[in-house]
Amino acid sequence: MPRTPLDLRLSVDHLSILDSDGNLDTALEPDIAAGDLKRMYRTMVLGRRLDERMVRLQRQGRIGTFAPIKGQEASQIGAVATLRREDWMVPSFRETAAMLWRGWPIEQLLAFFAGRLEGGRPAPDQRDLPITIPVATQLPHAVGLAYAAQYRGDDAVVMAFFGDGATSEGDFHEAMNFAGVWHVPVVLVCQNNQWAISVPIKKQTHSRTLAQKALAYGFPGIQVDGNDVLAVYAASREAVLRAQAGEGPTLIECVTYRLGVHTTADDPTKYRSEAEVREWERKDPLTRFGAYLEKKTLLEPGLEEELDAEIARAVAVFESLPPADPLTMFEHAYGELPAHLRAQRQEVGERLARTAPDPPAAGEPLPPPPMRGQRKTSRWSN
Amino acid sequence: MPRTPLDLRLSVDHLSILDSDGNLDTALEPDIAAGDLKRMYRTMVLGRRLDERMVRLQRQGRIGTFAPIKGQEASQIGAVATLRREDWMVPSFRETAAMLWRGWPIEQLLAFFAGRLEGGRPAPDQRDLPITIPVATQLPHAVGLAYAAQYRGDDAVVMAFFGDGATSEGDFHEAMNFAGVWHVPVVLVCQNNQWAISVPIKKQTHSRTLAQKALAYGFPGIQVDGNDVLAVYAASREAVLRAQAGEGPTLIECVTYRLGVHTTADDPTKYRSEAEVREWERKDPLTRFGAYLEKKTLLEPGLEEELDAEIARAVAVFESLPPADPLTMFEHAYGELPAHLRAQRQEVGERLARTAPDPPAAGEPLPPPPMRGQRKTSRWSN
Amino acid sequence: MVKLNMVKALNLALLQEMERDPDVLVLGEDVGVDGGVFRVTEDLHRTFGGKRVIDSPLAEAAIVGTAVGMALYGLKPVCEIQFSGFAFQCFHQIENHAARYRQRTQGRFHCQMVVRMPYGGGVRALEHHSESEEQFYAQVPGLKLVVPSGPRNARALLVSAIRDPDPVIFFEAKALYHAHKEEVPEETEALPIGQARVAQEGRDLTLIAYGAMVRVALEAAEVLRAEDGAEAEVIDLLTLSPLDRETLVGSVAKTGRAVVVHEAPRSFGPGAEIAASLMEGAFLALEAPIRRVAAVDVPWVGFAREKASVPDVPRVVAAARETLAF
Amino acid sequence: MVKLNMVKALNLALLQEMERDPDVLVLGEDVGVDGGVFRVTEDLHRTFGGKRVIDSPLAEAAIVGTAVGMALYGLKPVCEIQFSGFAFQCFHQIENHAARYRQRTQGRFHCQMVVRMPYGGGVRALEHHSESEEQFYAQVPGLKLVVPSGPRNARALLVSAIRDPDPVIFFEAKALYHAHKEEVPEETEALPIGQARVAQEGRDLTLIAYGAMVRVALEAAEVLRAEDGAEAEVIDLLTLSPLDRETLVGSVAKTGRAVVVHEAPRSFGPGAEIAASLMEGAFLALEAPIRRVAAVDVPWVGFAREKASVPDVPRVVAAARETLAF
Ligand SMILES: Cc1ncc(C[n+]2csc(CCOP(=O)(O)OP(=O)(O)O)c2C)c(N)n1
Ligand SMILES: Cc1ncc(C[n+]2csc(CCOP(=O)(O)OP(=O)(O)O)c2C)c(N)n1
Ligand SMILES: [Mg+2]
Ligand SMILES: [Mg+2]
Repeated sequence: MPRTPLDLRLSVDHLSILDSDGNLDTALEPDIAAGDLKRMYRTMVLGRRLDERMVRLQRQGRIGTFAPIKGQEASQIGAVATLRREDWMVPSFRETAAMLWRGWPIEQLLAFFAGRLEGGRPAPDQRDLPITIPVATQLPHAVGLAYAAQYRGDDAVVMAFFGDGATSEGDFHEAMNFAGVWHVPVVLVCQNNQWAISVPIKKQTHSRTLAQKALAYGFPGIQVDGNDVLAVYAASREAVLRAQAGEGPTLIECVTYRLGVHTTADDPTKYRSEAEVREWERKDPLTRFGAYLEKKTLLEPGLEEELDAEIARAVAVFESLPPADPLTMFEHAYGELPAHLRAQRQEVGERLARTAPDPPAAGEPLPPPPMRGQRKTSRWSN
Repeated sequence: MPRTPLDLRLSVDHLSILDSDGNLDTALEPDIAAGDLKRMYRTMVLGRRLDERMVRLQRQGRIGTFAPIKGQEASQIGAVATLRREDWMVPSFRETAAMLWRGWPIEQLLAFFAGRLEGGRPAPDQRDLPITIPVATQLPHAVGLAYAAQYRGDDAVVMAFFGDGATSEGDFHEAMNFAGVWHVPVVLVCQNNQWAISVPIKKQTHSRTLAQKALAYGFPGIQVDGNDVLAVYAASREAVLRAQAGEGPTLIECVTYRLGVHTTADDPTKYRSEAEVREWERKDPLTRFGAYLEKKTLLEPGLEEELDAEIARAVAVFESLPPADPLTMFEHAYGELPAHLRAQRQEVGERLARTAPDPPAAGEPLPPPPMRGQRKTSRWSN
Repeated sequence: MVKLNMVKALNLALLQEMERDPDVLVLGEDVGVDGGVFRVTEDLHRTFGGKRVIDSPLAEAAIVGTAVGMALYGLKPVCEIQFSGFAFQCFHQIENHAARYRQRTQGRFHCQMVVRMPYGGGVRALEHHSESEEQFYAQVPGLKLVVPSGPRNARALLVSAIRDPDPVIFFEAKALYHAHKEEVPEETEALPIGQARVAQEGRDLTLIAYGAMVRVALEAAEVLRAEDGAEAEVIDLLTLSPLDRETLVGSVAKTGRAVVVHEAPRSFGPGAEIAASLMEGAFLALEAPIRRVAAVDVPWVGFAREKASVPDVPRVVAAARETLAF
Repeated sequence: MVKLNMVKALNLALLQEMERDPDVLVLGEDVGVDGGVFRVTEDLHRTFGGKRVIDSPLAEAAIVGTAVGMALYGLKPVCEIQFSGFAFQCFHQIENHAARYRQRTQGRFHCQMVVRMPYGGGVRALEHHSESEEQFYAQVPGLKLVVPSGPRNARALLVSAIRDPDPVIFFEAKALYHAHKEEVPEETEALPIGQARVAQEGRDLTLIAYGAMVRVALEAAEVLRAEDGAEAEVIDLLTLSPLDRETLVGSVAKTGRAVVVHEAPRSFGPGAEIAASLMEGAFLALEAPIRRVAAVDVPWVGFAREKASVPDVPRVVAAARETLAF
């Protein structure tokens, strides 16, 4: 065979069920119970409203920098909605909606972004990892969790989130490769929101899709309309079922868009056009899903107000948290505090007793940070 | 488009020109001048003979551990033979034949494996990087060199070598991705010799070929019979010409086999069968290329003896090297020696003057190393 | 002279070096169109174009690894790692290669390159955005590690780093970026790498600091003068590696007492080397043990608790008083 | 009791811990069928199968990164990094995650895992195969760093490391693997992590070492006794972090003099912390500056020149004599 194309069956599908013009492919429409549909929509809206509230809290100095999710609600909720409680969720740093779905209390997320360690503690029975900040580094953890589940004979599936930029990191590659070789029950959900801070996907990789990267590891990749919660759900469900059935990993590329700032320290007007943003605003996942629910008469009146009240209650809880006790910073450094840390804790304790006034309570406004940030962008000024 | 296969043209060719039964695809036969064919064969044989000589030197304690190339001569020479002197060659640690082709003196390679820094110094006009030991870490350097060539408007192409195991490392992925995005003149030659020490390719990745990994980065990958020097040459030539023409990177997977030990500290009988080795011995690249040259009456009589004499001369030069002067270890730590190293050099100098007998000359036998190694394996016992 | 903050001063250094030498180029995440998340590379992309000011994919090892390749070719890349907390991703490229090519090739190749990274706390940032990892670089033979303490020396040291034939790790304290402005000459100026600065003379005790802690040390010195009548000499290291032991030992030989201040965790941190070197160089002059004021030895305390960990003026003053009273 | 070299002793620890606890598993490059390039995991694959003794792909970050995931699930992975010189590839996983999950999740998750790696010279090996990188781990809060000095304590410490609820970096001196055999009890035995061992008592000076340097220190002590009539106390650290300052200070409070010996480069190395801690803890007892005998501060000297860099008995003796004569 001198020069022969190898028969490797290298192909990638694109999945779209409910498009931005409201067209629905009924043959592919996933069968989701009404209650679940309502809860999905509710969590998407909650995510969006919380985002907005958090921007204000950040502007007021009550929390630090965070990464808004606006535009990506469908990619997150369509995916996590296919998980059971005993499955694992491994977020990156932009999964507020997914985390809300998985039961993270709002006040805890706020505490996290207020620089409090308490914010990172999952509930005792919760199979979620906390927010991971170094891009792509959580992906090997997801694969390790999936290996452990398989090793123990547990039925659990692991779902991990990451961005388009994350696919450039070595850790993405190594995790994908281990997932393929070990054939573990992991679903890798890439939210391709077109940008990694200021770097557009075209500068991130020369491959035409991110889904096709799975082919390098010998397992399936699929591209879905990430603003179509039904498509994301359908693809995720298929992947979760494959994983449960011992058929190994799947990469899902959700094609979506970050409508807001990268983080509250970012100014997107520096690197992208208003026109592009407007274009994507027309594909808003909330509008589309809302219309779908409307047809099914599943829209709850007064939902937004209800969610705002829920947020307000959580903010109140957050603001009434007692001030962070510096001495607790030693608590979980090790299983048992070693001698040198006992000495340091004592030293800090004595110092605080001598000098420090009480640190401000969590919700109290703090002085503006000396680093760049808080640029007002048109998209957040309303 | 509900669920549509994307038209991504994801395919990989396999190239074979001269098979192990001597069948030649004359349509694809590359046009190589007789003198070049002879030099290619000569270097392949030199590589094989030197390998054998080095094993004996290692057994005698005259050099340390090294990685033999037996079986991979075609993959190396077919590839580097397409380079010009102004092109760059970036080896890993198993490219003795390629390095000989590129002009590295034998005695210098011996010095390298005798733990002497002098062994790593390329000639002033030589565009070769030295041996790189940490797997895959040289690949970003190759991409950076290629970027620099492009930046300067130089015509140079960069060719980098690595193994199948290397494709699992994050650095491989990151280098491939940068190569794709930057569209640089680099040719990435993977010698898939089926094993990474004791780990077979099946445990290394779940993808069916290594060539298809290029598809994740949006540039071509091709699989060639790596024991067929004509196929390796043809694929490399095409890739080099593409690179020169500004058409970007290529990944070449040479399917070959390591017939010997991983390094002289390895015992392959622990992890692979004699039968597998015998199987591949029948595909020996030297036999195949020798037969091809014989038909062209290009085989030089007495070649082996001549090469053995060349090796013997080099070994003699190596053995007569003056002992390594410890004080020179400070020489190239920095462009200019900082104060603390001047102090350390002085201290070492005084100490040596007081106490040390001359260290043994490079070629003098050294005591056997305390680490495992030097296991006799059947393949090396003859 | 223009009055610039540290961000603008660094930007000026890059601009002028790039104008001067076409081999100097910049690469990293968001350094191009966006001008860097801290704006240190602002406008360079517009001035020099995308081939010289490269918005790289999100991969630190390849940023440094390709820069190594560029440097081997003869270019002089300046990499930006977005936060020092993400530099462990490229640590193998720094330690295995940038630091070693010169020796490995016995001078045939070398890596004239700079790796800039913002480090340190005080900016209410999340995990991996507030840590101080200078020790990891200080201890790698073959590297130089520079830590400026203000706009003017930051600019002059970055110029030197770019011109230095060896790989230089350039730590920029985030807390200093916008902290204050200084007069900076328009003409390029350079400061020697490897030389500490006596920021303030004194004879009773030596305070040793670098980066954002220099200001803390100077303020502590002020308190000591005002409240204790003690004259502290303040040394601003500027370069951590190679360490200017001569200046340090000279000062402590005179004062007999020293306090080292840094934001990195205390144990096995830079203060240890400074203390050990001072003991070796000025043992007979020492009137008290050298104290270290540093962050606590826990992974990350969260910015809500950061103040209790990172050295501040009262802690330095307290340590100085104990040292004076010893 | 059986007489075992360090390789076999470590192998025994792994075997027995795996028999005892089904959550313990082993992963790394060539640890399975091949039994590890140094044979430390020999036969485990045969005994426990490929699911528990995993021949991983060639990727250090994923070895440690997936082990972190396994540990979060409740397994107790023991990773092997083939040589410490290749551990920078996974350093971000160690520093960013293994060391931090406990604190990040406030105790909800933690990483009970071990990362074993051979380190150090004396084996005529190539670049990245002979270096001593212990300082990089010693300084990371959240980690423990153990360095055994012989077969019996290696086995007992590996047992403790596997049972320890925190991530333990386990440095194995290659030079010790086959250096000597020791009686090792067949019954499992454990040694406390964080506790140094007084290898030999003495009152004139303290020699402080760990790993392969303990033997060098003991031999130096012997020379000092025989030739100088000086009694050296030899401390074998066993654990570098957390450092057993109490034992160190106790010894130097008695002897007043100390020499620290290590294979890592001198500047910013472990000896600095030891010296600084001793100054803090035993200042008034010190009769001479604490000396450090360490490798020279250059990237890699090549094994043909290694002997001139790595500490040996004559160098330790010389440093001890200077210290005694101070
Ligand atoms: C290892 C690492 N490098 C750099 C950063 C800084 N950083 C934070 S988010 C980000 C971009 C991430 O892009 P993408 O993966 O597409 O996710 P998105 O922000 O779009 O959700 C960068 C560079 C980081 N957090 N981690
Ligand atoms: C980063 C790194 N990890 C581990 C090693 C140890 N090691 C040396 S060669 C090798 C296997 C390499 O396999 P492959 O890439 O297939 O090349 P081959 O040896 O087959 O030529 C390993 C694990 C290394 N040199 N570098
Ligand atoms: Mg993105
Ligand atoms: Mg191989």
